[in-house]
Amino acid sequence: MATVEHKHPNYIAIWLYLAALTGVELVVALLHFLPRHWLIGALVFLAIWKAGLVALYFMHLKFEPKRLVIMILAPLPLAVIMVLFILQEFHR
Amino acid sequence: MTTAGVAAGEVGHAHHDDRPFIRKYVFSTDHKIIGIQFLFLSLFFLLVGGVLAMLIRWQLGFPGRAMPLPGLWPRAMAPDGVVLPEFYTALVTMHGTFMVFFAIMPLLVGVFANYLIPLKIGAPDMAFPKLNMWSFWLMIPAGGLMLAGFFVEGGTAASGWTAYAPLSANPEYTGATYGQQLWCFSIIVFALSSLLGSVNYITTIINLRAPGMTWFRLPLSIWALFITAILALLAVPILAGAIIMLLFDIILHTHFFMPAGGGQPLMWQHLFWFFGHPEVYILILPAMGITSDLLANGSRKPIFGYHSMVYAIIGIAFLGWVVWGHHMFQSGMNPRLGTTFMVSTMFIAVPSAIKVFNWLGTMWKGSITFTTPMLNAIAFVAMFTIGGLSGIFMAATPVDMYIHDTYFIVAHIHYVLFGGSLFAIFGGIYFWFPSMFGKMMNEKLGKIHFALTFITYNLVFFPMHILGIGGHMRRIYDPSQYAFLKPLQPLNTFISVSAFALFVSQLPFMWNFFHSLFWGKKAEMNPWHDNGLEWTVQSPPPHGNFAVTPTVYHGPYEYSRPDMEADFLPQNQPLPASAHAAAH
Amino acid sequence: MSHAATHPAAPAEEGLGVYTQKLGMWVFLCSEIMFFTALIGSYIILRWGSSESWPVPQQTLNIPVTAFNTFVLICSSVSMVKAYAAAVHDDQAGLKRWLILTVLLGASFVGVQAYEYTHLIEKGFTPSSGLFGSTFYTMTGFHGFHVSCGVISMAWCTMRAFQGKYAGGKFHGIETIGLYWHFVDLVWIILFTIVYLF
Amino acid sequence: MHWWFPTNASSYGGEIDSLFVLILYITGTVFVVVEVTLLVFLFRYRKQEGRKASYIEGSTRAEIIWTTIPAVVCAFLGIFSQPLWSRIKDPARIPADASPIDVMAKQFEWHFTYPGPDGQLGTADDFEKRNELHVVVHRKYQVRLQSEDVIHSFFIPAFRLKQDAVPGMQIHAWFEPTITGEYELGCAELCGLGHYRMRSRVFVQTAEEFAAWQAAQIAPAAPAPTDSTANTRRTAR
Ligand code: HEA
Ligand code: HEA
Ligand code: CUA
Ligand SMILES: [Cu+2]
Repeated sequence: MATVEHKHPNYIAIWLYLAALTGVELVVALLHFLPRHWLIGALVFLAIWKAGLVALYFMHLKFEPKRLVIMILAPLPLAVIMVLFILQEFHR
Repeated sequence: MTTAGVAAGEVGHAHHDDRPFIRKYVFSTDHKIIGIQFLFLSLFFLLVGGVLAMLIRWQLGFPGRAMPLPGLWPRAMAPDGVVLPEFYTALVTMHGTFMVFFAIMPLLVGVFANYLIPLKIGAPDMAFPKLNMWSFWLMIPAGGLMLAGFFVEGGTAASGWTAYAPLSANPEYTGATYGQQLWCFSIIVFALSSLLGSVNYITTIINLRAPGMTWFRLPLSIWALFITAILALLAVPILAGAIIMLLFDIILHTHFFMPAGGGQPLMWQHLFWFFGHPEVYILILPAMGITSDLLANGSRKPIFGYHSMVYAIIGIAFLGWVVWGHHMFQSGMNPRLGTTFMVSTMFIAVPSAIKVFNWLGTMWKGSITFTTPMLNAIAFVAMFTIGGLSGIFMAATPVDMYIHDTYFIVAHIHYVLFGGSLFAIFGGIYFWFPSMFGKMMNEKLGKIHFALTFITYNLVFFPMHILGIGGHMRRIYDPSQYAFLKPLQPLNTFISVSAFALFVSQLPFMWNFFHSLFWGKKAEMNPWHDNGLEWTVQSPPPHGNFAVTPTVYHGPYEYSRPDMEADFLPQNQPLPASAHAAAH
Repeated sequence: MSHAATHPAAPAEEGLGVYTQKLGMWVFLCSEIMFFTALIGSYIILRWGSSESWPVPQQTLNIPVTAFNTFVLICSSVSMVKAYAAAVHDDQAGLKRWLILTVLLGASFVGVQAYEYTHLIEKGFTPSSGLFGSTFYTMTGFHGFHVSCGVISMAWCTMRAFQGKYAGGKFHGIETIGLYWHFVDLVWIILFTIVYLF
Repeated sequence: MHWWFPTNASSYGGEIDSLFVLILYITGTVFVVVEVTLLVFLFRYRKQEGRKASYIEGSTRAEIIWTTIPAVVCAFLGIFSQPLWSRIKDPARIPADASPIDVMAKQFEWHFTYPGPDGQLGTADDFEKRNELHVVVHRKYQVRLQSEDVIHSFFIPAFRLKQDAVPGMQIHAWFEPTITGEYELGCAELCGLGHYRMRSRVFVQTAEEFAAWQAAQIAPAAPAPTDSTANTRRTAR
């Protein structure tokens, strides 16, 4: 059970980090200065960034054994396969 | 570390159990009791599904003829015993639903996973015994809700077990006023139960294996159940999500699947089959695992190519995620997508081939004893092959264009699900009954049951291929409506008669089951001379399973070692000193 | 406590090297990922797969309020992880303080969402009003449901904390429930972006 | 195998049948191999006194063989089936000279909209017919499938053609009848309690017969109502 020996990252810093990113998102989304698809791309990127921070530090995946991380990421390809297949199917 | 998280003291101390009856047998957290509870419940549902099948066969064999004891049947469904069309579609729907979700899946994943996993990996119990208890007790409301359909206005859901929207999304289309809602609620509860189960199985197998029980010393039944649990874990929530949307379409008038509001009917099919095909492998993989164990045991020989058997299971499970479209070739799905799915589907034959041929290899040069479990396992190999091969016809898109939604499919379904899963289940029940109840089941009755079932089963389902090739559609209430089907009607009648015979053939099993439960002859230690850890303790095993946590020294298939007198070597006994190369 | 200890002879079998509750929670979360895939995936498919024009979310939805709510949820994640840190270091006072804060933040998130819903429905934006309504309420609704479950179990944990159940560095319970809580937060991050901002 | 199939009356039906038969030969061989081996083993290696099972854990060579053979066979089947499939179902490859017929499926009947003499749909001389599909032999047709309520499936066994009709979509399928006569069109997708009787008759006629019939339809004399009106029990909106 040697999974807690890791020192705790500075959670408050990450909190500010997340808050800042949310701010950026709002700016990007509300003052439409980007073309549509760029906008979407940027927002998705930011969302993944934020999600990554939560997963890595708050859920401290950064400090978990590799095998666990792999197990957790396993469903994602399936999710992507499903959505992409169905999407391109209706997108005609 | 193996048993991280198991409270100290709990480990490997089979203490005699002094809990009150209610906690011991009713709200029990003991995986063995839960498994047995699942056994009774799902056998009951299997019976329900079987009875429904008999009604289906009556209508198809003798369209419009009044059923026996006309008084018995509710007027709304079968006035004076004559089945109404709306009742027929309800019958088909409920038959499929009960068999898939409430009979076969609980039998495999509920019964054997619960009973075998901790015993076979040398753990005192599941990782989360309480959740485990819940996963059983949720099945009761689930089944109850489903059965309730028969008693509400408008009857049960009637849109097939696949519940294709928009037919299912608006009660007016089927006339089942509340049935479809009940179906949805029931399956959602079922999904919860399945989720709790899967979490337990996966966690238990990963973390609670006894020392020495390395991944490649796991019995194939456990491997299969592990992969199955992963499939269920990831597939069932998709179904739950889809059904929730369907439910909202019905009661909140959302538009997910309703073209009127811009919804996509085909999206239901995609979501359903994205769950549905992994589901059918959920229904076969554990059966394959059980078969592997029984075959090795029955031919007193190591399983042929253990490692590739494991990889085959994983391969099937993985490919199972990318073939769902083969149910939708004719659905209006993009034909180019169809081609992709055809190819991926074809390739599932490859890992399946490995399994079939390795089973043959296992029997090759064996010393085969024809016990009832072994007979059923052999039947699995023979029948699954037929069912699998018929799958190849449908995988070929142009052929599927003709046989899609015909009885060819129905034949396929039953060859894989009955000829496959159910035979393996029968075998498993005969095999582990002694461990579960400490009594042997009657061998003679068992053989009679097997022989009758095997014959009548083939008489029922093989001719369905011919019906299918004749163009006989599925889910039709009265084939005689079509001129081109009239010549096939005698075949339908023949199938129905055989089906009744098939049902009767189950009576020896029921009798055998209940009689042996009370008056069966006492099972001695390890009656099948098996290597599994479950046979190293007395039957039924005590609460906590193992007096001392077993240590595992080798794989589960050490049969007929040349360097040994006995033809078997339980996993908790070291290899003979002479053995230089340690088995996996 | 492990078998290996009781049987030094035997090769101890490595699990994932994670204690059982945590592993179980992660396995459960994998399932949750697929559940939300079904809901979010359908939204993506219906929105970008169908040719029909999609209403601009910002005209129907109240972005500022939701942005605030997003912030609340992020805060609750921080307080949660603080509670976990406190539990690890056996700082009981801190544990209780942070847990209570988490519960309050979570509850207020649900509260704000309820407020949002009532206003939207008053404006006539309901689940039956078009695909947007259908998908919006299903996704956010089920996320809200998850938050509520989280709040309830968190309250329960707080109670146990006051009973000193997590004293002496017994942090497993807190860490496990925390994983769930962060996951719900993570889902919201995705939802907020693709439902409100696109 | 013809006694199994209904007589084939379409241009591509024959190819589908022979593909079926090809697969039947392949799988049939596999079937025989597997089952015979099984039976032989069961007899040959049944428990006998004094004979101990031999301790064999596997054979990589054997496994490679019976992995690659099925792989090759299946790859072949996939590649072999693909052209026929796309020729029949690929929307881009529907014959240009196919004459259009609109098909509207609803619980539980088929509505056909035929072009008038001008051969164009959507013009004044179009006419409707319920549960009766009339086509000219050796002429290609493009059916444009739509559904009013739930999913139905346009299935003409004699043509080996099956295609679902999905509400909210217009799906095109084509066929070329090759033998005159009367056939049946069935609904192959469960669509409610009347699914089993959602049946239409299909008349494959010579050009003359068709012309005569067409004239009769356009003529003011209203077409006689067809039989299956009688047993339309419940029709959901
Ligand atoms: C236990 C359940 C189970 C299993 C294991 C399978 C296995 C397979 N199924 Fe089946 N299937 C169902 C249950 C199952 N199916 C159900 C319930 C339906 C109907 C759903 C509904 O509509 O109600 C269905 C429907 C279904 C369809 C849709 C038909 C239609 O609606 O038009 C298709 C199409 O491709 C298909 C294909 C296959 C294939 C290729 C396999 C393969 O996995 C089979 C692989 C096995 C073998 C091929 C045999 C062993 C291999 C060898 C001996 C090697 C040599 C072989 C060759 C060289 C070919 N199945
Ligand atoms: C595992 C699944 C399973 C099983 C075992 C069966 C078993 C049977 N099925 Fe099933 N069937 C399906 C799954 C199954 N079916 C599915 C998924 C469909 C598609 C549904 C749809 O289209 O939506 C279907 C559809 C289907 C149809 C097509 C209906 C139609 O399309 O119009 C028919 C028609 O003959 C049929 C017949 C039968 C028969 C005669 C049996 C017989 O084998 C039944 C024999 C009786 C038993 C096996 C029960 C005996 C009881 C016991 C052994 C328990 C003993 C009890 C105790 C000890 C307490 N089934
Ligand atoms: Cu229309 Cu079945
Ligand atoms: Cu499938």
